[in-house]
Amino acid sequence: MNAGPIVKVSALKKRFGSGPLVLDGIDLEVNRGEFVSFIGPSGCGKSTLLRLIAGLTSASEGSITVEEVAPEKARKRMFFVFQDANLIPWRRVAENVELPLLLRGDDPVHRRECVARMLEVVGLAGAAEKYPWQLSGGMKMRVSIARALSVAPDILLLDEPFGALDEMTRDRLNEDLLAIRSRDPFTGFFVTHSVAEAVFLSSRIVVLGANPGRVTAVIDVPFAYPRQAELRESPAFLRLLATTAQALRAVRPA
Amino acid sequence: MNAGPIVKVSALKKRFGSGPLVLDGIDLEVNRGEFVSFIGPSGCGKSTLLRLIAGLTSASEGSITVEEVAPEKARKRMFFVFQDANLIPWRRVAENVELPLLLRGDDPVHRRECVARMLEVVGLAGAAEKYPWQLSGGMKMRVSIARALSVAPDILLLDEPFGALDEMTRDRLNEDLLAIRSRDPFTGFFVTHSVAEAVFLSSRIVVLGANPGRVTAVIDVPFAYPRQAELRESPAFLRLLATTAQALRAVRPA
Amino acid sequence: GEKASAPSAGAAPPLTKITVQTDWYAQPEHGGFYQALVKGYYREVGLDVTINQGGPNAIPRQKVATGAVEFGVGRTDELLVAAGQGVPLVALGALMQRDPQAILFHKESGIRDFKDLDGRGLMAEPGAVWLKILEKKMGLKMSTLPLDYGLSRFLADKKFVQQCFITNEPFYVRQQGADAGTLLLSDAGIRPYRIWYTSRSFLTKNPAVARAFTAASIRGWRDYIEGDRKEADALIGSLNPKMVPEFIAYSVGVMREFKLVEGDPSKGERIGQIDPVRLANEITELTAIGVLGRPVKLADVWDETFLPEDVRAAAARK
Amino acid sequence: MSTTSQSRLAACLLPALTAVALIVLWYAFKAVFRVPSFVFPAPHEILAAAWDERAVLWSAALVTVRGALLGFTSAVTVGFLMAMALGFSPRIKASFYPLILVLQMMPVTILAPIFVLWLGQGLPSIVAITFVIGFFPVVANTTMGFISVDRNLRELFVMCSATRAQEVRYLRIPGAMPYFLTGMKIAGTLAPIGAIVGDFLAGSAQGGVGGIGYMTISYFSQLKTPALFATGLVACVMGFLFVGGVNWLHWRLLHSWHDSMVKKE
Amino acid sequence: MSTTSQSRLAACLLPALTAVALIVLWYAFKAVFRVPSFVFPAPHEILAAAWDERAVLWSAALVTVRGALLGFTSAVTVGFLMAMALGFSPRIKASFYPLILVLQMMPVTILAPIFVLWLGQGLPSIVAITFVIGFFPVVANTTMGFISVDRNLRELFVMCSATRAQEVRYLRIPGAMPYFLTGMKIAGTLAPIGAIVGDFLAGSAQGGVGGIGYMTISYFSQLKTPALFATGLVACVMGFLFVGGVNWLHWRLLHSWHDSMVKKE
Ligand SMILES: Nc1ncnc2c1ncn2[C@@H]1O[C@H](COP(=O)(O)OP(=O)(O)OP(=O)(O)O)[C@@H](O)[C@H]1O
Ligand SMILES: Nc1ncnc2c1ncn2[C@@H]1O[C@H](COP(=O)(O)OP(=O)(O)OP(=O)(O)O)[C@@H](O)[C@H]1O
Ligand SMILES: [Mg+2]
Ligand SMILES: [Mg+2]
Repeated sequence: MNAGPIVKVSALKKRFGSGPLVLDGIDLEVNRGEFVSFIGPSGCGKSTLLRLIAGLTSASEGSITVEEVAPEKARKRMFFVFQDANLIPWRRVAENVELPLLLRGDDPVHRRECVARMLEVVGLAGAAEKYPWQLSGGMKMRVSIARALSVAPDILLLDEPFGALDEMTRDRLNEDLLAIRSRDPFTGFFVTHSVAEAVFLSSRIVVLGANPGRVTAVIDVPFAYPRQAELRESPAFLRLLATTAQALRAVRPA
Repeated sequence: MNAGPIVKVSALKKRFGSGPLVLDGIDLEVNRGEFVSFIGPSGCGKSTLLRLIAGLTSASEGSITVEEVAPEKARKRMFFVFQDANLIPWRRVAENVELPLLLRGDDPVHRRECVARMLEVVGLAGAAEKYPWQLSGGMKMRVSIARALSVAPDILLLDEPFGALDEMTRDRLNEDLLAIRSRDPFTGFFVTHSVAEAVFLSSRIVVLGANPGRVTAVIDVPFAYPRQAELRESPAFLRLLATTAQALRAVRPA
Repeated sequence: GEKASAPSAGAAPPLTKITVQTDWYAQPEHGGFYQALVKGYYREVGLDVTINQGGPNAIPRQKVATGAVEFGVGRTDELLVAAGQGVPLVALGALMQRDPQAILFHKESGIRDFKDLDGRGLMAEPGAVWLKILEKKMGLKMSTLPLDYGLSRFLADKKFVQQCFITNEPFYVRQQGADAGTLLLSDAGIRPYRIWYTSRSFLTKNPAVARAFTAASIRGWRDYIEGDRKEADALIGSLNPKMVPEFIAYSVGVMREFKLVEGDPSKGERIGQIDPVRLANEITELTAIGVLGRPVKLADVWDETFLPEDVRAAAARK
Repeated sequence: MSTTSQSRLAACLLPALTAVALIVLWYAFKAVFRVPSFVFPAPHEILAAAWDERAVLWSAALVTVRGALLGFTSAVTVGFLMAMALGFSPRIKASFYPLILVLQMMPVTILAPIFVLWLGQGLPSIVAITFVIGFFPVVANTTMGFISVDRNLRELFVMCSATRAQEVRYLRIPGAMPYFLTGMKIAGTLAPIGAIVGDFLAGSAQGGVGGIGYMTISYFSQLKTPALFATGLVACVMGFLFVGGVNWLHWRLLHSWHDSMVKKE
Repeated sequence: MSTTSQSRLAACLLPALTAVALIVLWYAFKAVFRVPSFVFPAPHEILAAAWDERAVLWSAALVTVRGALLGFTSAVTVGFLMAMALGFSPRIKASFYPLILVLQMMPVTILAPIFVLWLGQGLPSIVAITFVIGFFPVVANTTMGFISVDRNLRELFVMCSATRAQEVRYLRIPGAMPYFLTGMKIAGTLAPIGAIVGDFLAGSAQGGVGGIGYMTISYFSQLKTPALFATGLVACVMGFLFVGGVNWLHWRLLHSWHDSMVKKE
């Protein structure tokens, strides 16, 4: 692997069909091991940006490279936690988590272990045999998170993964995410509406403005990893929280 | 109308099929004009409780009455904001919002006005002609909220309506909701994972524990309506916030 | 198709295996072939014959022409039409001098003669040559309904007219009490032979087989009409359960009464015979009404050398 | 932009290429196995026969297309209404579905004489036969569409206190469209066949010229195999018109929202 | 509990009630319009005929059920594989869909003689005809199922770098099941009809007893109308067995997740 940025976005513009610009002139370089959060008003293009990085949609102008190739070519190293849980209705919870491992050909023993471990992490060990329609909203999202984590990708794109969770579960999963990351390092791209979550998790926060989506502020988060739960109470953390909230409030809503 | 509780839940138990108890011994009396929030860990049965009140599922034991009749009979006075946006894929945004008005036979002029006003409230006036698949996650939820508000029901059940929204939009919609409520009073049942939101909006907060779901604490919120944005900075508010967060943290996660 | 073959006897000289495709399910109208089979006439001439029952889609002409079977059963007009389409089939002998095809009607309908059919509806096989002759030569205007092989519409409608075999349908409708009349097509001068035939190429390569089959078939037919039919009828009945004894008796009775198989001896007709003059007339007639795609010569469809001497002589004597 | 026009080109070119390949194979097959034309004619012979018989085929096609169109329309309409009734209540479904199955599974050859007796020979009977052949695919598909409606949307309608009729009109019917259109496509391919069979069982001909079904038997008995195949050609053209119409409707109704049509970007 | 057993009772009782009502209507109709039995027999006459002819009908049914079963199996298998190929790539679809339509829209009456010539009279031809009649509903439905797969799930598979084959196996096939089963149900009702028509057009009255198609002609030409209707009865019984099998499969495959089966609580 080389030392250049793992993801490079330059002069990116995106519109759907002949609609208005959704993203306008995004420039971004992200290095290996970074954890970048995107915050911004609803509809400003956060999901679209993540989907562009994943190669699920193509740029109208400008370029994106992942590991210096087109995103489509680097997809094996990426995984995505979609904004809606995106579970397969005819597969049970465990089977849903297992799917990406099955598709990439992991052996059954490893799959079973991995699935069990990840369901444990998200607190759904007891729901392994349920079908998606039998789950609560938050449980669905947790299955989706377990699925992504079981893949242990180089680049993980998370689109509001914790939005449907209560604060306690959310905080715990935040910490678990960082713990997993310290064992199995990945570069993270993270969309959230919780400023506190963004500050706690990220090495960098990108604030997006709406209509069209563009970068209005980039905030570096200096706290060293591994971060502990106590960080949340530290004055430096609270200060940065305020700064970030300020930057977000400066954005005109969509 | 009489002076008794508008919703009365007593000794309610719920299980799905032959599964374990999801809700166990819920007792609750809610008077006209109250705004009750439910908070609790993911999967503890909040959505199920709301669905029971709406008569979308039936109790296994115990009873629920709405206006002293079975919930199914009182449905004309209720509306529901579902946890997932639940938009109709073949109807445009405006048509989705219009649907309940159309179904209850409102005249077209009134429908059009009402839809336009509500789309304005949720900040989607520009997206009226889009189809659901063209919306961002937060936009979908806002359409769903606009749809519920346009009905102006006596009883409004909201299942995490603002979870997918950024803090600014969320705060604004919180305030809009209270403003609408002061003009068009309704009894509110509200599920949220944001303690701050619960305290800001509610007259009472019910904390649910998990496995099985049961009431672990009930917190009265003494602030008078109408409430303004400034309330959020008041010491009394922050104190209650801490108390509530405390009560929530006391609950064992699901 | 259904293989109706005689039980094999002891160690005889090797038999030549051939197959005959009939144009309908087993019935007395094919009786001579079954008679020859059960009586061992084919075996005597060195043939191991299989009779394929027909049905609505038996397509004997196509099967013979493509070599799927060796011999087919049909009518001369069919053969001429095939020749007109460039399909080389050759008639070998006639199983019936008179065609049993007829018009079936209720006596109440006031039909007495063919010209009374003018302006009526008639259920018949689409594209049938006799239909064209009635239309073009006799100038009858009829609306035709495709044949459905059934009789319930006839029975339900006193004005209904349909094609029939004189040996066949009248039995059932009279059984139901209908006062049905028939007009035999041959009385209108429509006189195809019912024949067996083979392809030109088979004939060139296996003249002896064709000759043997023809002789044994004629023997079978003669025997079926004049001799003991019991075994053959039993075979027919077992192949086609519809063929109960009363019905077979009726059918054979009519065949005898109208001399369908042997024809009129006073005109020199006899079992098996095909008269070149009559066949030539048929060619002329079919050419005139335009059903032959290209000109057909007598020699294309007929080779008298395959008929046994005595039968040929009878025709010449006339 | 360029990819769209490319794919549009492909959509036209590929079937043409397959057709060419098929025709080459056809000739090769005929040559290698020496299949005579009275069994399986070559494409040019079929076209020549179609041209020779154009007057007859044209009037036959007109007769048949009328039956097919009426039969198709009634199959789709009645099938749709029937499915609506079946989807309306499980009781109606329990009461009538077996009956519909019986009607569907009765061989047409048995029903035809009854139709002819009641409706008389000709168009009404042909339409009835076409109807019987085409309506079950519509019923089966539309019913499946009706009962497959998203359970969350059903709850939305419950919350709206929608009447049964409203639920059917605003939820079940539009939701069942993808299924309904598939059933309609099947009915569309069956309609010409139905009309041909109907013509065969209940049609009538004047002066030797009837509908396509009549001509099919007529050419068959005259061993005019190329002309026989030309009737098949006519049947196909008719069928393609029907399916084309259904495809157009599919596009009209679904392109703005359904997964089968919406391009992902 | 009580509602389930109630609804189960209704599911049995209602069709029975409809059947009784129908039979009453049937007799009334016959009495009022004086419809003779050789056109439209009364139910008891049909049953009596079925009993009288039970030996013949039974062996005929055995012949036909073989053709129907083989034709049905091949229609479902080939139809499914074909739909898979069509869903696999838009190019394959553009190339071959028109061809499939042509095969479907060719009247069986034209195809039957070709089958008879190639495959001979009897079972192979009957199976081929049954196949031709039944396979398009499977293809049309399954193809629609394949292309209707949720676009979000498609993206999930893209993110998993799933191969085309994996996408087909783990996403498209299970996702298309509701459509496939509907197609299968239609094919199931068509299979006995196909085998009967096949028997009619290409059958061979094996060993003195043909299939149901042969018996149909035989009874029809003998004016044994009650027995004719008894063949219809046999056809229906056969069809119900097929549809019952498909319904069982439907339940097996979909009851745990699909909206058409999952009871809301
Ligand atoms: N497939 C699409 N076709 C057309 N417009 C689209 C499509 N997907 C998204 N959009 C539009 O692009 C804009 C950005 O959407 P996006 O989903 O990226 O927002 P977001 O920042 O993720 O919002 P949220 O926080 O609500 O999820 C929105 O205006 C949306 O309407
Ligand atoms: N239809 C169903 N069938 C079986 N179990 C169900 C069904 N719906 C919900 N459950 C179970 O009931 C429990 C409560 O679910 P519910 O949706 O009420 O949770 P919730 O409190 O709303 O959670 P969240 O905050 O994650 O939305 C969960 O364990 C869930 O698995
Ligand atoms: Mg988003
Ligand atoms: Mg919930």
